[in-house]
Amino acid sequence: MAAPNNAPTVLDKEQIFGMAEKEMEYRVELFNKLTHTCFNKCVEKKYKESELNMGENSCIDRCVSKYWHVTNLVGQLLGTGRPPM
Amino acid sequence: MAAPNNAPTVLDKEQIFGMAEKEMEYRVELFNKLTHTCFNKCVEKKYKESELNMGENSCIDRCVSKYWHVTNLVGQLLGTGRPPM
Amino acid sequence: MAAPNNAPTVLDKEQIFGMAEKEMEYRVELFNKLTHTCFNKCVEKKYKESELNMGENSCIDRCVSKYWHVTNLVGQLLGTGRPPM
Amino acid sequence: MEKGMLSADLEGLPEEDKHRMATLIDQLQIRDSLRMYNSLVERCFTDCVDTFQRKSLTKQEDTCVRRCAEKFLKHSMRVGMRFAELNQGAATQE
Amino acid sequence: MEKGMLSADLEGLPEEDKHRMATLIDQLQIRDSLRMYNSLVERCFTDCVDTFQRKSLTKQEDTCVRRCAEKFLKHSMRVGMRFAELNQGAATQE
Amino acid sequence: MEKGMLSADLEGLPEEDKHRMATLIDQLQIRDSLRMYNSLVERCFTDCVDTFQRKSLTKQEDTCVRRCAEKFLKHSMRVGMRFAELNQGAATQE
Repeated sequence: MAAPNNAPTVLDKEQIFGMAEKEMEYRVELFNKLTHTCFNKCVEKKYKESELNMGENSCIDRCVSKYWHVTNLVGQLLGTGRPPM
Repeated sequence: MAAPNNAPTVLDKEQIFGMAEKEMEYRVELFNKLTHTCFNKCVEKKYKESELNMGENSCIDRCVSKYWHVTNLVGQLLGTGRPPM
Repeated sequence: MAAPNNAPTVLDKEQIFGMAEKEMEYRVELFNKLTHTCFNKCVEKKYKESELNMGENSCIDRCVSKYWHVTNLVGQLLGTGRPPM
Repeated sequence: MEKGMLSADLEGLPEEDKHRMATLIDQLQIRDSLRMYNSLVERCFTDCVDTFQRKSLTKQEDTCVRRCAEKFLKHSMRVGMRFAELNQGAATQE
Repeated sequence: MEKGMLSADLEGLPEEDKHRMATLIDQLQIRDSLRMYNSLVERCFTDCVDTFQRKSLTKQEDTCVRRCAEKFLKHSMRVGMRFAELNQGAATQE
Repeated sequence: MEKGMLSADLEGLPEEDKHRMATLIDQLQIRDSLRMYNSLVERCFTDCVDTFQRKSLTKQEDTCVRRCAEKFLKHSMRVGMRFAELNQGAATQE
């Protein structure tokens, strides 16, 4: 067991690591949701070929951009004042 | 490394904290699933306005109540004997 | 705080436990996704009875088998070289 | 977050552990609010954005997202209130 | 939960670590069963409840939820058996 | 994974903590890639497999799964690039 006077420091460090972990989890989840959502919106699901065609590519670019705008817009509405992406 | 005679105590404490964490995660997940499910069942997705109307509000109240009943019913069927909500 | 010469050992152990945890989480998630996907593909949702009928049972067996094939196929394509299931 | 069923076991714990428990609760709430944020964005994007001719939101999409987010938050608060009442009721019944 | 690919690395660990590993497995199983419970409720609610004229379940909804839960559990057990067989087969092939 | 908003707080940490942070990042990346793998399998299975007359994949299903996985990976890389550009832009704007 750590000496009592060390305990707060250890806990604060735990808090920093815990926060960093949540922050990274958040970004990973954001990226995953974005990826799946834009795949659903832009990519043809018959899988007639394994390449993305030009229409799909430009749809993906715009989809990512719009998702970014929505993320910022919702962030403003929630008034978090933190960079959400 | 902790002295061997301390180890069980530390582990037991880990178990208590671990259990508490799972318990809270469970409640958060229950609340989230309930929220999303009742939104899907009750709220009009055209978003013609930002207010919930009277029909939506009473649907939400009943939806939460029914979700609660289903949670208890499934808990009984699983025979967990624990308060599931 | 642990003495400096102990630190690497403790961290390596953390890594082993962390890896084991991820590995188990992965298998649980695989099993859960498989279960939900095959339920969606094979089971009639009107719930006219609580038994699985013969058609549903054989559909489930084949669904699990095919899911296993897809898991291995995608594993090969990703070139992970690890047993994915 | 309301009293969990484990809270009884924690009453007797020393200060240090109570502090740790509070930290745990804080961190779960942070994680939860970040997840809520992510799923709100996903929902409103999915429901409101369907044209990909340009890189920024159309006026219509912007309005739709604002209403969607507002409506979802109001919904979520109402669910929270009803949920708390049911938990309250269940706790006093025991 | 079956033998993970890391189990070999754990053979040599002292008692204390084996105990810790057992605790980890227990906790993942608890988390897993709570998640299963949550998703079973969500599924049967979504499939069976569609009227919101009153606060309690109709007789029909009640029956539907019971069958849904029972059917899902049977399904889940069958999948578990097939899954174990495939893992077994893969393990002996290596 | 790009610089998180907490990175400033970590600059002053001793070596041991930096090592721990690196371990944390590694483990989240492992978890993330395993989840991505799981969701890729689920998606391609759901989109491509719809007949259950036999236990192995038909030629058509096999081809469909290969294309689906390849397409999703290309998509995912493209999204990653665009995502990084937007983060870059946001970081320099501040």
